[in-house]
Amino acid sequence: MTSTTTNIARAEAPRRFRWADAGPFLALALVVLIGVVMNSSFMTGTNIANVVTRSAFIAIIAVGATFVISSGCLDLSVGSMMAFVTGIMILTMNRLEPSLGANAIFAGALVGLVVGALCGLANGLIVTLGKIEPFIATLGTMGIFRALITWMSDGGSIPIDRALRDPYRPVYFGNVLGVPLPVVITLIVVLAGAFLLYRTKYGRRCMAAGSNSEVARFSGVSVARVRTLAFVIQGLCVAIAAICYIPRLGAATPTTGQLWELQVITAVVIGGTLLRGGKARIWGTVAGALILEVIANLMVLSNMVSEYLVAAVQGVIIILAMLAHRFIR
Amino acid sequence: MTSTTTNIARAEAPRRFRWADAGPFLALALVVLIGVVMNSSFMTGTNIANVVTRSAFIAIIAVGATFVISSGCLDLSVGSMMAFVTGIMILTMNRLEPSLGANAIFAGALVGLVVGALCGLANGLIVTLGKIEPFIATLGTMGIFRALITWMSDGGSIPIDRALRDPYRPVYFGNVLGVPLPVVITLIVVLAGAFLLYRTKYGRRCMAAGSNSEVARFSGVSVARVRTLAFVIQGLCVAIAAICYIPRLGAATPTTGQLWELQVITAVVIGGTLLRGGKARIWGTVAGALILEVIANLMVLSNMVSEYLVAAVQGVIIILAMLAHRFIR
Amino acid sequence: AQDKKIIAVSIPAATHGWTGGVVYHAEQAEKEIEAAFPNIDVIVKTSPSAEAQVSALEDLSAAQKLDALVILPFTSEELTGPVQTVKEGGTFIAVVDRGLTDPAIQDLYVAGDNIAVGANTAKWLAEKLGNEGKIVVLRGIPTVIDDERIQGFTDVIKGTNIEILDIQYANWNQDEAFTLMQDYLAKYPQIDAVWANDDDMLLGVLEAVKQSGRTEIKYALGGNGMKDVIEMVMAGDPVTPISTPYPPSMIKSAIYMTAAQFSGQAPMRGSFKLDAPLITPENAEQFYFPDSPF
Amino acid sequence: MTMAAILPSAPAQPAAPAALVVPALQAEALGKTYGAITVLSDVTLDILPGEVHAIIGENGAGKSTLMKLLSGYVAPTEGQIALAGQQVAFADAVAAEAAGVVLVHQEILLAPDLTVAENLFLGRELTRGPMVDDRAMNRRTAEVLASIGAHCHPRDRVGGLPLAQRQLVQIARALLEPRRVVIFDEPTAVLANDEVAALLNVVRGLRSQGVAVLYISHRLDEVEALADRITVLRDGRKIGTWPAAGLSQRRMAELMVGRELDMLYPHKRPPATAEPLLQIEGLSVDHGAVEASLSVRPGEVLGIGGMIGSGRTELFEGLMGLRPSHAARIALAGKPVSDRTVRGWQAAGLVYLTEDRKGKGLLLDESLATNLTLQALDSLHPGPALDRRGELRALEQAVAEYDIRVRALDLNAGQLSGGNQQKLLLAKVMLTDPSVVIIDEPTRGIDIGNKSQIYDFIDRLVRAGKAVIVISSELPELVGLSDRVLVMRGGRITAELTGDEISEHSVVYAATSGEGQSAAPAEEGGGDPDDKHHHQHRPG
Ligand SMILES: Nc1ncnc2c1ncn2[C@@H]1O[C@H](COP(=O)(O)OP(=O)(O)OP(=O)(O)O)[C@@H](O)[C@H]1O
Ligand SMILES: Nc1ncnc2c1ncn2[C@@H]1O[C@H](COP(=O)(O)OP(=O)(O)OP(=O)(O)O)[C@@H](O)[C@H]1O
Ligand SMILES: [Mg+2]
Ligand SMILES: [Mg+2]
Repeated sequence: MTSTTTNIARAEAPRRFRWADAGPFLALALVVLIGVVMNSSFMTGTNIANVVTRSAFIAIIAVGATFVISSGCLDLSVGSMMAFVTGIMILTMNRLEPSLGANAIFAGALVGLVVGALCGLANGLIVTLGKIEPFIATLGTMGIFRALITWMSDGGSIPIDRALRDPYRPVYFGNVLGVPLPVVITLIVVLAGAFLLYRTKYGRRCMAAGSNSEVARFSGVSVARVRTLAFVIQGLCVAIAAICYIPRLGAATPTTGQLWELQVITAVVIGGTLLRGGKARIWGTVAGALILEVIANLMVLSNMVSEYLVAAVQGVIIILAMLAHRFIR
Repeated sequence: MTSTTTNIARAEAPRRFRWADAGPFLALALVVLIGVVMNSSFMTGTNIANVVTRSAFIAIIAVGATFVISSGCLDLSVGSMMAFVTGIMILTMNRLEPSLGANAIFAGALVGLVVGALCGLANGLIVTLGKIEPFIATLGTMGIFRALITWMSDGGSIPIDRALRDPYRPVYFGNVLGVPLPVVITLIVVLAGAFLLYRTKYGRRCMAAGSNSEVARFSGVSVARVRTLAFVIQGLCVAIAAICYIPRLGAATPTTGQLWELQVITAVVIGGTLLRGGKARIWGTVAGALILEVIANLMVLSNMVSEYLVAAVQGVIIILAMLAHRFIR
Repeated sequence: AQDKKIIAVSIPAATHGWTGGVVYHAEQAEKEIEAAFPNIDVIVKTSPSAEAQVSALEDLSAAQKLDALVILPFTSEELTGPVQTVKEGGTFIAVVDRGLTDPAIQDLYVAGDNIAVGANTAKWLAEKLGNEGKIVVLRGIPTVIDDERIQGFTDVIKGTNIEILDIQYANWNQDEAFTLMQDYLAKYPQIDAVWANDDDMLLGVLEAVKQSGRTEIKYALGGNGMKDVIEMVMAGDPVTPISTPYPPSMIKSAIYMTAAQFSGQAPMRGSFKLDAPLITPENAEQFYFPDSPF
Repeated sequence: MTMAAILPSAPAQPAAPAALVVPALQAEALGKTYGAITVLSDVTLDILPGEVHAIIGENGAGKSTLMKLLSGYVAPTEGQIALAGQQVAFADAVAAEAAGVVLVHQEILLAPDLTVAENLFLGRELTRGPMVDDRAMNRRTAEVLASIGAHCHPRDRVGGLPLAQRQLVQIARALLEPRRVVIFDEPTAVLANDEVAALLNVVRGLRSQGVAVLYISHRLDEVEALADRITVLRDGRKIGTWPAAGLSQRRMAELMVGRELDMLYPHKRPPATAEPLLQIEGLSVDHGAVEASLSVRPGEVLGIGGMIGSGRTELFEGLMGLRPSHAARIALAGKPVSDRTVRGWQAAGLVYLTEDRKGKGLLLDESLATNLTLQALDSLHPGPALDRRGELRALEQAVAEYDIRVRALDLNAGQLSGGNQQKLLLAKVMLTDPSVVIIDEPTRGIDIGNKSQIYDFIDRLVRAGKAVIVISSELPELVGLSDRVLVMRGGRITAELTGDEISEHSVVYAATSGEGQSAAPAEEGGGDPDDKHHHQHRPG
């Protein structure tokens, strides 16, 4: 056993830089570069602030999705869940406003977090206890949440009480030392997510469950529990996104959050997380959310594309960005 | 080398019946039973004919999706592709009608098949040569096809020439010995699909690619080629569905085929095909398509549900049906 | 280019027939106005959701100073705040179709009247049916427009003996309307009339009725004044003798009215309500735009 | 072999030693059936603390099944298990591990996306506060890896490791914590000499700490060198338990197979003189081989030797176009080869059999016939349609020819025993009727009785004018089979041995010299390394 010392030395060797891991950031740099070249308004402070602030919703939800996906599942219900949680929060705040005043916002936010967690729990239990393919299970709950918000709003909309608008406004429009508040919240969520995923037992087990659930089970990891918790985290992230969202639009409608699930999954996958599970890239996810938002922004800023073709150009750019970071290695 | 004789005797033994394989059909029987109990109009000839005929589109497209999914990929673009192919076909038929008369329908159908195959080929090449996660690649082309149909129709609709309406009508509304023509076409597609998947070398390779792409590669299966071909088959199925679809309403619009991709994937998965590839159940897929259509039909026929909550009840029933056939084993 | 006046136009993306018409008319207006007035730049932007529309407003006003904004809001509540923010930058605000919750923001308001669309149809129908009968209704995507039309319709019907057998969503989609109507026909042996709150859906309904061969259905009505349906009205179709205009061209009118002030005329302000008179064989000609996609 | 000395002479009765020592683990009339198939019945067994108890038997005899029962992976359908005299019923493998019983699987069971250290500590992560303590886990992992002679890095991703390294990781995982009973199921099947020697030392270390070791291997030399007692299984039943002392390898083989065994390795053929069939010049493979050149003639067995990580597998995977590679010149039967894909090679008459049957060789969830015919679909079915009867016939033929022990033909490949999977894999590749065969670890996990059949088979191929390249980590096999041996080190071919130069010693020397590693451990592995005849012909 002479080689022990050398091996121990190797254990401390620094992590190698991998081009593949840098992919999403390179792709982001690429679309930003395109933006700078294409349009002079792109690089203005206000525009950048707007884009980054807006990407908060998708980024926050996508952090949760990174957990769900890396644990080997998928959640299609996030967009509808977002609408449902938003609806519940607004109703709660409106109800409590007369007695609590502006504090109703806190109460409502708390209720939102609880409801989000419960929605996630429901998804998780259906998938794990019910042993139903996550795609189908969450497609089902997607319909359920969407129907609930439609029913709650009678097909119309649920606006927040006027009295709460002003005190609530800063949560989206305010800033801390010049950094927009939603960006601060996103950063906190991402840091917490990164910590949980990379630095805790839970994160480790989440990846193991996604990488090979059999092995995880044989190693004493309760795959069902890990996955259920991932869905709960997803629910909490949706609720946090909803808290930031309400002051921006001030209402919940049956179309709130529609198709966000696709954007969220796209952000996660562009970010380098494997859709089949086992590998998670939280920071990549954030880059993915930014890429999507920058592309949408460029579509508005530039005048080259017929309005009918915007979706096509967006599709092409996403594919090109993926190709670019595939062949950059 | 002595122990062989006993083994050979067993080789002819019939395959054992597996409850799990019967799941989708039991689930279908269950929803039909619910239908019969709940509503007297359900079992009328017209209603059954309507439902079965309607399910043709999803069933035909889902046969293609069974190939794509069992080869280890996913295609989100089918709904948009359907709209795009429909648009191209109608434009072609209208253009050719003055010179070819009713024969323009055949020419248009042929063009549709070619365009469908090419769309599938594009998807396949982006996924295999571009090495892009199918989810992202086909989400991109979904946007592209949808934008193209919107652009082709200026956001309105592309109606078929009046002169072609009547000769084309029987393709959806006609019947052969009392069996609606779309049902006949579906049966042909399903039989061809089942043959291709279960009885040919290609089908074998398709499953191998989905089951373990490394093993397939080491066995001389060109995984890229197999998957590309699966996407082409998907494109052809979309075109066939489009051929049946046009006479139904006589127009392509930007909403044609919207969200069909989700229905298609749901049908495939309910049918027992594994979303991660390697196991395909063509007949199950058909049962899945029927289940979805019957549930939608029951939602309208029954009076118990608020219109706002229809989607919720649908979601619940899908989840319950999956649970039922999960625990029936 | 610096001294050009900028008019931003923010409208929903072309996701179904009527919004497709809106995009078409907006782009027409852009071409015509830019050709006629070299000092005006019209920027048309579509958005697929309320969220995206708010983003588009942010992007447009961050990129340049907007002299005017013509907006067809997705919903009133959600867009009120963001439009107010734009106005605070000194932009002339023209709102089309759905008014903002704070009307003070609107310099110009070209109003559609969705309630009237429903109500006028209902009145006509009630009269024709002699206040009796059984009808079914198809509604669109759960949004404010849909809600208002249904509300206008049902409020009138409540005052009659007409029974609404069923109301379900068909998402302003021809295809879903076809399916839904097939199921209505299977469910109800006697249907006197059908109302689809949009002409796109009406086409699907008619196809289903035709297939069923049922003859007791006296009227199948839509709304919005889609050109195919107006052709039917002009031809004196017995089942669809009327429609209600809800012309997507209202966006064009609003853009023109807004542009006027930059071509030397005084700014137009105030509220212009588009009525929803019935389109009948007699007046159909004036609602017919053969070149429009809608 | 002190423990063996105390034991009564053969065959040992399970109850007998209990008077002296309480067995660490006892099996009482254990049995297991899958549906109508009985794979194990009435096995009674005991393992004492501080003994190495070897289990031997033919492929499909039920060894792995018995181990899975003992370690909680599979529940028995009859019988009981006692741990240190106490009856237990393990709820699952985790419960068994908690009780100190751990199994090193025959097939690799690791999470491919996680690192080596993450795999080792999965489910029992070390923490500091709420955080996982990667530093400590990596340090501890490096120690355990070093102790078993593994050269991978704690932070390597397991999925990217060669098979042998993965096997070592799996062993390391079992040894991470003190155990009461450690069960090894063919741990050395993919290991080369050096690693085998290191592992045997580890096992001896465990024994001296009083751990009870159950050890399955088809390498009878290992069993002879290591075991205190030996239990033989045949057809799911226990034949008996004997003290290892006094049981020769030959006798072990006879007990396993139930008949007399003769010559193991075929007589060598006269030297091949024909023009080379396959010629490779300057083939380099990313992360693998550097500028390798070799050729093989018809009628020749070319052996490829080397240590783990010397790049043998990479070289040939690169040749097949399965890894990025480039070559100056490659010719088959004198003609340059342009289509370097598995398919193209196959059409030209060359096939490669992978060492990783689970990951790259077989579709475990598919039927035997599907697996058998996957590679030869084109030759088996001239048209596009499948001839199912033909497939079934091919399966029956393969089952007979390669002696695949199956109790039903409608099983999935994953339900075969490890050795029978290997035979199925061999049959699958041979179904394409190749003229050049490259076999990576041909007898991985195959029992002694079948080994000679496979050697005969290779001999027949070669005598029929075909060429065979054998990559093997089992030195006796390499020496016994090859007409010529190339030895690789660090991705380069460093030596060519022919005729009498071929010996275990010379291969080991060529594989290690200049790296400062001693060739000595080889002696511990297989008895007398220089005595070729000992291995070519069983004495008797
Ligand atoms: N799930 C299963 N269903 C049916 N039969 C099975 C299953 N698992 C194992 N078997 C059968 O049990 C028998 C014993 O298998 P086992 O793996 O224990 O053999 P083994 O002694 O370890 O052989 P080897 O030396 O080849 O590894 C084999 O015939 C195998 O086909
Ligand atoms: N994907 C990879 N990326 C980087 N290095 C690799 C990769 N795969 C293998 N290697 C390295 O290539 C070298 C050759 O490994 P390999 O184990 O295949 O050689 P071998 O002689 O066939 O040994 P074995 O006895 O395991 O068959 C090793 O150093 C290994 O770590
Ligand atoms: Mg075994
Ligand atoms: Mg190797």
